[in-house]
Amino acid sequence: MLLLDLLLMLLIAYGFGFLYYGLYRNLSARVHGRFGPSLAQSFSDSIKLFVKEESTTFGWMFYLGPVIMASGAVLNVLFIPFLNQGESLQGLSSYGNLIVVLYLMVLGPLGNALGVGSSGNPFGVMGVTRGLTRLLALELPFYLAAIGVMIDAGSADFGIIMQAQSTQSNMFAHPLLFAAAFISFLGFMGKSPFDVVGAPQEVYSGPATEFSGKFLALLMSQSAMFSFAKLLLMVNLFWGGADHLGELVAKTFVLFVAATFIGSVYARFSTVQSVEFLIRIPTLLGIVGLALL
Amino acid sequence: MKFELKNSLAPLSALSKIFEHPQTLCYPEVKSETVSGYRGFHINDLSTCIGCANCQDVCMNEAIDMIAIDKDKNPKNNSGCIPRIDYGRCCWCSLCTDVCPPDSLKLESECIWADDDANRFLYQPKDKPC
Amino acid sequence: MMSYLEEHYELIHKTPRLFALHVTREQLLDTLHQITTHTSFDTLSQLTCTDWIEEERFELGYMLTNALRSHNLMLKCSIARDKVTMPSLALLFAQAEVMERELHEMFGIGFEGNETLYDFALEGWCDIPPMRREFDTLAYVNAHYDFREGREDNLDVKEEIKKRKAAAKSAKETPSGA
Amino acid sequence: MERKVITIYHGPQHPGITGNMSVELDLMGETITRARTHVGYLHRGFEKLIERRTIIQAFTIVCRICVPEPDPNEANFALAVERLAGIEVSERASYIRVMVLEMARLGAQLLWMAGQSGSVGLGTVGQWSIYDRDLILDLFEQLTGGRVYHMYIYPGGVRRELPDGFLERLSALLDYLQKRLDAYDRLFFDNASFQKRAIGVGVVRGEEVLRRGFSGQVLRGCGFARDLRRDNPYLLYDQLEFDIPTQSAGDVYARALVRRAEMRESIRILRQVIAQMPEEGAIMQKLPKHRKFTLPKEDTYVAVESARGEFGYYMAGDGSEMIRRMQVKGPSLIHAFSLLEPLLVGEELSNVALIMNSLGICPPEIER
Repeated sequence: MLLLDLLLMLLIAYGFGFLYYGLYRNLSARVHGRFGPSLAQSFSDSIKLFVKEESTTFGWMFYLGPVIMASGAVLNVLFIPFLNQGESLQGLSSYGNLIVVLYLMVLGPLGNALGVGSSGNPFGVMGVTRGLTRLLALELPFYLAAIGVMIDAGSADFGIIMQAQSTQSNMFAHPLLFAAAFISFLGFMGKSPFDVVGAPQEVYSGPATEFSGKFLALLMSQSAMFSFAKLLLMVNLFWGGADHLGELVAKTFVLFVAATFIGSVYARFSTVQSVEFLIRIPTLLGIVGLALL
Repeated sequence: MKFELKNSLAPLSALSKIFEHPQTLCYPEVKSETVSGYRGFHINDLSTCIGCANCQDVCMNEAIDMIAIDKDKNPKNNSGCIPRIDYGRCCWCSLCTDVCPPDSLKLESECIWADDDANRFLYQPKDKPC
Repeated sequence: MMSYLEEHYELIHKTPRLFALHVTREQLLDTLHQITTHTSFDTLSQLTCTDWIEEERFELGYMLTNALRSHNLMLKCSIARDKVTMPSLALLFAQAEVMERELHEMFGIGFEGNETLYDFALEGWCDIPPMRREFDTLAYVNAHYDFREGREDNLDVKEEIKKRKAAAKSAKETPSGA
Repeated sequence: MERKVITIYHGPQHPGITGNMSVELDLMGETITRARTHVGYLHRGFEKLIERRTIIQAFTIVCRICVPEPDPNEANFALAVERLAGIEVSERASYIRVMVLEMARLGAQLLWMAGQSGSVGLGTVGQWSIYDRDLILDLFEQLTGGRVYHMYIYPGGVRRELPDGFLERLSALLDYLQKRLDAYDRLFFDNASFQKRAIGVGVVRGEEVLRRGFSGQVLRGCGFARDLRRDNPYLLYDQLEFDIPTQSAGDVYARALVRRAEMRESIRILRQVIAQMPEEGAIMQKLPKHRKFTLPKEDTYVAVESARGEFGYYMAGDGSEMIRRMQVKGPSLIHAFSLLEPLLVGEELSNVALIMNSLGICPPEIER
C-alpha cells in the first residue's frame, strides 16, 4: 500500500512538475507578448529525449551526476507530505522530518558537481561552481526561516508544523520569515535575478552543457520534480499545507505563478551580486524574523 | 550607488502584458498581409518578354540563365529565350526588373519555397500578366 | 588649424571638410608627428590601401580626423608594390595596430614595428594576398567551386538572335526561290 | 599559490556573442586575465567583389555589410558615388533618405536593446523590442519591398516613390513607439536589477578616448558630444533640430542611457521630416549612361553616423565602370580590437556579453 502511495506521489510530482514547466513557458510567453507552446510540449520533449541516444560520453562518473540528482529529487518528493491530513500521499514523512528534507536538497547539486566535473567542459564546471557558491548563500536565509518555523511549531515534523498553522498560517504569523524564505525560494527555483547557474549568455547551459539524450531527459525530469518538491515545501511550511489535492494544486500554482512573474521582469545578477544580495537582504529579514519570535 | 524602491518595483508593471492579446501571429493559420511591391519570387509576362537578356547582363550574381522556349508567345521576342533564375544565387535586389525594357519581369509577393534538394532551386518565373 | 597646413604643405581641397596631402614614405612619420602636434588632426580613423597595379604602386591613405570630428585630412603615400614595407604607427595610434594587421593580410604590406601581424580574418592562407589586383577572384572561385548542375542549357542571346535572323532569312529566301 | 589559467573561446557559437566572432579569454576563476578578438568566420570579400562589378551592381552588396542597420552603408555608397560623379540629389530624395536612415537607426536601437537586455537575462525586453522593430520593418517592407536589406538609397536618389499614406502610417507608428519607450524605461532602463549589473562595468574614460578613434555611444557615454550628423553634416541634418545626448560615467549604463535618449531624438527627427518633406519633386536623378556609368579617377571619403558610431567609406574611381577601391570602416573594427581587448581584462566572464553589446560590436563590418 505504501509502495502504491509512493508511486502515486512520484507520478503527481512528475506530472505537475512538467505541467508547471509548460505553464511557465506559456506564462512567460504571455508576458513577452507571445502565445507560447502547447502544454503538451514539455511532456513530449521529455519523452522524446528519453528515447534518444546520448551523443557524448565521458565515462560512468559523468552519468552518475544526473542519477544522483534524480535520486535527490525523488527522495525530496517522497519525504515531503502532500497533504496535511489523512493517510494517503504522506509518503515517507513519518520516517523523516524537515531536517532530512533540507539535507536532501543539497544532495542533488553535489552529485551533479561530481558528474559534470568529469566532463572537463569549462562551462559545465563554471556552472557547477556558480551553483555551489549560490547554494551557500541560498541556504542561509532558508535555514533561518526553517529554524523559525520549527521553533514556532516546537517540532521538525511536517505534520506538527502544518497543524500549528491551522488557525493562522505562518505567512501571516511570521511575514519576515516568509519573505526570507520566499526570496531564497526564488533562487532555488533558478529564477531571475538569481539564475546564474545556467545563464546562456555566460556559460551556455552551465552544468547541462554536455548532457544529451536520456541523461538530459533525466536532468529535465528531476528539475521538474524538484521544483514541485520546493513548491510543496513552501506550501507546507508557510501556507499550512493542503487539505485535499485541489487545494494543493491551487496553493502551489499561486506560488509558482508568483515566482514565474518575478523571474520574467528582473535582470540576472552576477554570481557575486546574487550571493551578496542573498546574504544581505533575506538573511537580515530572517534574523529579524527569528528575533521577533 | 542608490537604488530606489521605485526602480525595484516598477518592472512589475510589465506584467500587465498578460492581459493583452499576444502580438505574434499563429503562422500557418494566420498569415500577415502581403504587401504590393514586395521583393518576392519572379513573374515574367511572356507575352511581352522580348528575350533581350538585359536581366542576365545586370545580374551580378550570375543567377539568370536565358533558356529557349518551345513556342513563342510573343512575336517581338527576337531570341526565343526567356530568363530562368537560380534561387541559390539570387539576392532579390530586383535590378533585373529595373532594367527590363518591356517591364515584363517583376517580383511578386509570394516568397515561400521549401525543398530538400538544393539543386532544385532553379526557378522558372511564372507567366503572369502584370 | 588650416593655416598651419596651408603654410607648410601642399594641401588639396577635396571638399570644404575633406583635405588631402601627398607625402613620401620617408616623410610620413615626421609629417604625422608635425600634424598631430600642430593641428587638431590627432585621430587616425581609417587606414586605406588602393592597388594601382598599372602604375606599379600601392597608395596608402591615412585618414586623420580632428577632435571635433568635423574635418578629415587624408595623408596619401605611394609605395612600390614590390618594396612593401611601411613604418608602423602603432606607437602613435593604438588603433593603427589592427588596421595595419588587416592591410598586411589583404595586401601583403609589411609594417615595421607592429608585433601583431598574424592572421586577421583569413586562416592559413598561402595564396597571394587576396586584395591585390592580380588575385583573380573569378579564377579562384572557378577552381574551388562548381556551378549548380542543370544550368548547362543557358544560351547566348546574341547567338540566338543571329541564328533566328539567319533562319528567317533563309525562310524568306526559300519561298521566293520556289 | 599557483592558480590555473584556462583558455576558453567565447564564440563564435555562443549565445552571449554579438554575431559571428569569438573572443579568446584567459580565465583565472571567472576573472579574465587576457582577451583576444578573433574574426574571420564571416568574411565574404565584399570589397574585392565590388572591384569587379559595375557601380549599380556593387550597390546591391553594400547593405549586407551591416545586418542590424544596413541603410548607413547604402547612404555612404550613394554619397561617395555622387560626390565623385558630381551628382546633386533632389531635396525630396534627401528627406526620404533622412527618413530611411532614422527609421533604420530606431530599428537598430531596438535590436540593440534586445541584445543588451538578453545579455543580462532579461528576455522580456528583447521580445518586446523585436516586435516593435518588426513594426518598423513592416513600414520598410511597404516602402522598399524588403524587410532587412532595403537596397533603396541609390546613387542619384532613392529607388521608389513613397506608397500612399506612408507618412501617416509612420506618424502613427511614432506615436505608438513614443508610448512604448516609457514602458521600456520602467522595465529596462530604470530597472534596479539592470542598474546593478550595468553601473560601473566596462568603463571607458579620459581625454585619450578621442585620440583612439572611438565613436558613437562610447564617446557620448563619456561626455563628448560627438555626432557626425551635427559635426560633419550630410544630407539635410544641418536643417533639422535634434540634441546630442551625453552621459559622463562612461560605463555600460551610461551608454544605455545615451541610446535611450537617442531613440527619442530619432522620433523627434522623424516628426520633423514628416512635417517638412516636400510633397512634389523628383526622387531620382538619372545616372548618365546608367548601366555603363563611370567614375573619374579620383578618391573621396564619406562618413555617416550609424546607430553604433562612425561609418566611413573610402572610395576611389579609376575612370572605368568599376570602382577601383572601396574600403569600409565601421565603428566595430576599432571597438572590437583596440577597445574591447584591454577593456575585458579584469572583468568577470558574466560581463563579457554585457560589455560587447554596449560597445555595439557587429562583426560583419569588420570583415566585409
